[in-house]
Amino acid sequence: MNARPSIAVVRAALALLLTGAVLAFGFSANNYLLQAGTTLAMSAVLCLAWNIVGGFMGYPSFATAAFFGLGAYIGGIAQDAGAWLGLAWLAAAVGGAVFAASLGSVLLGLRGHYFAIGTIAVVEVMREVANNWEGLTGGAVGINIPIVPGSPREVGIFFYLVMWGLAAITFALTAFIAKSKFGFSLRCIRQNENAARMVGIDVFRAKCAAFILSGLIVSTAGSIYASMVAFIEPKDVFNVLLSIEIPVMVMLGGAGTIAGPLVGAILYIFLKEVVWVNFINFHTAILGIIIITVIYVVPRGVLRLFQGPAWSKMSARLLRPSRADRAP
Amino acid sequence: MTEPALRLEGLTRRFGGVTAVDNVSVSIPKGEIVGLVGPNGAGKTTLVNLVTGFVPKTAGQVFFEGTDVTRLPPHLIARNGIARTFQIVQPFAEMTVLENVMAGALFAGQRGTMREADAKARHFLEFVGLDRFADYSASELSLADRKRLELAKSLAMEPRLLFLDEVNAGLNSSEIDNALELIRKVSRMGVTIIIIEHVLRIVLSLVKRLIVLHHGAMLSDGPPAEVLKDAAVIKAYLGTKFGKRHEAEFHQQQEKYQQELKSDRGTNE
Amino acid sequence: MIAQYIANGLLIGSLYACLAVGFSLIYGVLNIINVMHGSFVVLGAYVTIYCTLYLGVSPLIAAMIGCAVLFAFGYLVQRHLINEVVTAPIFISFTLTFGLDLLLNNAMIQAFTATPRSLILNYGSITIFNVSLSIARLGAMVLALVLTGLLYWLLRHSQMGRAIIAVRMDHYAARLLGIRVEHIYAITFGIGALMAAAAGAAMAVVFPITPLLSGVFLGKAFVICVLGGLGSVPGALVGGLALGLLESFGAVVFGSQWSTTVGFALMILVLVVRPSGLVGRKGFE
Amino acid sequence: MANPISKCTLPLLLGGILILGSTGLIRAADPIRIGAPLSLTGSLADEGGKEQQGLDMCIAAVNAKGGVKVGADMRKLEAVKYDYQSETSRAVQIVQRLLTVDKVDFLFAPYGSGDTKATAVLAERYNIPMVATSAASEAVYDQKGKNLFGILFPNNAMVQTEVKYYKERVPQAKKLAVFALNSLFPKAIAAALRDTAAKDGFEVVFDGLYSQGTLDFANALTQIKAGNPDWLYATGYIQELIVIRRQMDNLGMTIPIVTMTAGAAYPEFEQNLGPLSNNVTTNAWWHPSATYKDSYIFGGAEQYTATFKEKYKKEPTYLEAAATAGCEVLVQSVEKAGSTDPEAVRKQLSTLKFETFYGPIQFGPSGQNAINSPMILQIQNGKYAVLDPQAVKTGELKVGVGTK
Repeated sequence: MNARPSIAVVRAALALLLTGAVLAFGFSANNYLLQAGTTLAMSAVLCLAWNIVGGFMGYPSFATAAFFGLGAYIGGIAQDAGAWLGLAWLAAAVGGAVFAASLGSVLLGLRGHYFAIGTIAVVEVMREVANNWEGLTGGAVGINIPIVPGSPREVGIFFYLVMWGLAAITFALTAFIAKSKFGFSLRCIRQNENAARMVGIDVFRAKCAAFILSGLIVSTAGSIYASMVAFIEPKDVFNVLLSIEIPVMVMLGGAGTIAGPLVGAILYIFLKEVVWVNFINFHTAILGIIIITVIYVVPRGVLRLFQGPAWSKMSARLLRPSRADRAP
Repeated sequence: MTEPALRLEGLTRRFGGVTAVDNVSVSIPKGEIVGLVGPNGAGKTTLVNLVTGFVPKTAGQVFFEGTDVTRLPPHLIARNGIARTFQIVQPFAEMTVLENVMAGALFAGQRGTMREADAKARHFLEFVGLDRFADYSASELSLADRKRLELAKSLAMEPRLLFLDEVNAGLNSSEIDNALELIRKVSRMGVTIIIIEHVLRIVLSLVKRLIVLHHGAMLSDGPPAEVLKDAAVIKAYLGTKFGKRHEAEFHQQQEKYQQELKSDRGTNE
Repeated sequence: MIAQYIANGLLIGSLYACLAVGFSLIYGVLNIINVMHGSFVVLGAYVTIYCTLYLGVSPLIAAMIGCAVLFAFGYLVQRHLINEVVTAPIFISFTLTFGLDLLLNNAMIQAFTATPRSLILNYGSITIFNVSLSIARLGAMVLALVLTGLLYWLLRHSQMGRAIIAVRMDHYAARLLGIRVEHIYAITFGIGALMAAAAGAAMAVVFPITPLLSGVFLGKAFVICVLGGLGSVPGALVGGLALGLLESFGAVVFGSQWSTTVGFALMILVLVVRPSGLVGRKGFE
Repeated sequence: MANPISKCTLPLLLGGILILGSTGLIRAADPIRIGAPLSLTGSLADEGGKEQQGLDMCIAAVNAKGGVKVGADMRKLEAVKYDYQSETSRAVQIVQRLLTVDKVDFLFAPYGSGDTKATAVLAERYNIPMVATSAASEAVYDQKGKNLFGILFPNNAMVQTEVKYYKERVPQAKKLAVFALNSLFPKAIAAALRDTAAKDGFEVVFDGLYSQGTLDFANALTQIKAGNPDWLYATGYIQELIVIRRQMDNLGMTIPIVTMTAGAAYPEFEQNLGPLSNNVTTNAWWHPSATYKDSYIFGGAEQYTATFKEKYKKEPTYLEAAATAGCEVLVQSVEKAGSTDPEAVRKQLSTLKFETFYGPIQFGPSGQNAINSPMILQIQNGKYAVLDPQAVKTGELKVGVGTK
């Protein structure tokens, strides 16, 4: 009877607590930690966005860096053209969505590894295009973007809050999707596309929708990043490593779940910071060890990516109305 | 006169050299239960795949209640009111039994909200007698129950035409009887049913009309009595030797069926 | 001029083929995308270089040593690390090998430093119909082609080869036939690593090697295998030569800075219009 | 699953991280601290390593003579190093950290023009002097910052000297081919050379770019060969330059003058090419055979080279030397200023003229070293010979690369 309300209460409490923590950290931390916090928020956004396609829908996408870089460049170029911050970010969002739509309609026909490889290739191509299309992107030299005025501290806090804002929105969106018909159809698609068609799901449209949503979010994050660092170059924003790290974070937390991406991002970023600060020569190796450990030690979290009773049980709880409003 | 539920005109499908379905034309009135039979590899399942849009047609047309659905993609055909069960059951293995049926209710038929779908799903779970398994994961069910789940999922789509592809394969006789009982109940709801089987005995107890496919072509179409007398059918399908015995069986089945119909009416009144 | 371009393309193309064939084999049989492949190539190259420099053996012997070492390495890695996830979704094995690659590559940077090293064989070059060909590259090309051919032949005609093919087609059935599937997996992975080492040896003659090249090599392997058809050995050969020629003419038509991009672009195209690759038979999924 | 392994990996891993995490926090109170983001892994690992060695040379030498004299007391010199994995975003993060967590007194720039440019923004925000020891492109110093100081003098000075030199020595050379890596520094210097040469009457027969990770240059070279230039100017990282030289040989190309920069100035270039490297010319901002005197540390270039060889068992290149010099000018400015206050030190940096083993250094208005003379080197039978400036020259230009 009262199972559902109590869950809701707990959730609300958690949300408040988290928000409080984020704000408290933001205003107390030194600038470096502030930046680490911003990076964390950004990773969280990317993870949540990836989770829509990679987790809910079960399509192993490595396109993150492609959308991130695209957003960074659209935003950066727009700002250099004199566009106001918000406008530049909006442009990036729209650009990301449009690109996702065209890319998705081509790649989403592919299954499994072919899709994965295709998305990686897209990142490579886009980096080289950015490297060589001097007229637009300034080529390999990269482009300077107007620095946001204000003291390092103010600027730091500003971007910290913006990123976490975006993270919050994305999280809410994910939670909503997980409960919605749309999310339901994505889960059906992940398990059996034919059966999904058979029950009347417009598989292609659902897949495109998910891909567009994800791409839109990622490229927005990219544009915010661009205005934050004030200098971008192809090898930096079109970095395949990003495309791979994000899914790893999600797996760490548990793909296909609502909170997994967030948890994963937090754990991963924390480990990474600690590692590269303390192991000048071996951090990549240790990063590798972390990844390997994730796969061996938390296979539940990992394997849940493609078949997960845990996830469906949980969502079952979310989706089922309380006994009260069941048909007698 | 009212349009037939399903009308096929010269439906044909070739895979390379092989002709899996060969120029099939047939018309099935609303509310009938029709048996689609034939030896393995006769093209029964391909025919279903063609109608439900899973396999593109080489030639021919499909009319559902008078409207041409030849070119529609599977999900639209499903939304139009044609449901099917798969010969090899295809549940959403990661989902609970309830969610599986909800999937049917959400995207076809009334296409209600999550909550409505939930209620409807529970209704059909009760209908097929799976309600107590609602929260189990679909992968935990026995084969018989998975077939029922498949049926419940299709029913949740509130179809007006239902293909049952080998719903009885791999079930023991008591399970089969339950299944047949279910099918009758469904039929009584006014759903046109086309039941695909290769075990004749099973369909005979249900249908008043048999369609026999052989090498993709229509071999015979009509009341079981005639069809089973048809020498060609007996030769192609049963082999002369068993002809007599099956005829005998068939008469028993018919009587049994008549009885049941009577008793049903009794209850209805 | 055109003749020279074609020659250039084929020379590099045959190296590419050798580079990709191991990658393709592993994918075909284990259904694993081995991210470590690039590092395998580099490691093979280093073993070859060091054996030539410090053991003073002939490059060919050194190459063989390299192959042997990498075979053993590959066998063990598969048997004890990757086998755990061989049945898991491709994405997981991919991530695991990625992790292992980070480890391996960092280890190599520590062991060999990032300073480029190479096998110096200045055999000069010959000129036929004013098309000049480097002897060293020709050698590398021959080595690459011979090994690829040999592998193909072995798969077709040796006991082990048949076993591998059996496992590739249906590992359940293979297991029923009494084939030790784990063993075959490990052997296959070993062979994949061996081919990588061979490619590495050939590369060492042509390019200065650093651990940082592994990413480049992996990228090439990807493109080639998709072009030729993932998992097919002859496909790798065709794909390699195709990419060689493609980059060769891409460099002329668009300028060298585009030559790598052309490859990736074509790869996407092939993925979309013909996922089974230029010569691949089995469709995707 | 391999749980026996993994079960212990994780605790061990975490344990290790925690321990080292804590040690990371321990640091001495007194010394002057220079923050150095280094590219020790990733595509710039080689260059990053060199920069680190140069920095260590300076610190060792300074501390050997008791440290830095700040007013009354002597303070030790210390570097806070992080690896930025050759990734710009990482570099920016690390500089941020150096400034706010480690609160370093001064900054070293990361390797190369691109990353220096990216991080200079921060040095400006926090108003801390940053010394760039590997960025030569003017583009880097155009950001109107007053905190960025570049040891390497501008590309233009370099290319002007080169064009002038070859024009005098090889008057018959008319056709020029330029082939550059598509990256900030190589592109900049190639463009500068092309324009200068064109002005001085060279005909540019080929002007091409190549992207990083290119494995095969045969075709670009075939095209270059077709234009048969008298002077090939190729620029990029050492690997690519080595391959280019090899494939020139494969294609049987012979060109009077072949200049390769910057990679060709490193001994590895010769080691990887053997005889093929013969007669390849290169330019350097400094070279061991230089004879500059240094009153502050080492005493002069010769001694510096000797000390370096002894420590690292190899010849220093201009990269290491520039790093050492960069650290040295900082220290000297601190002593002059008598404090580590950024303002005071910056004042000294921008006004003083430093006499170092690396050569004279004086920072111009843009913050980039304005004097010091470019060096033109040629590999002659496996040895680097200095052709110019005449003051320190150890050999004469040999024309003809690839001629047997």
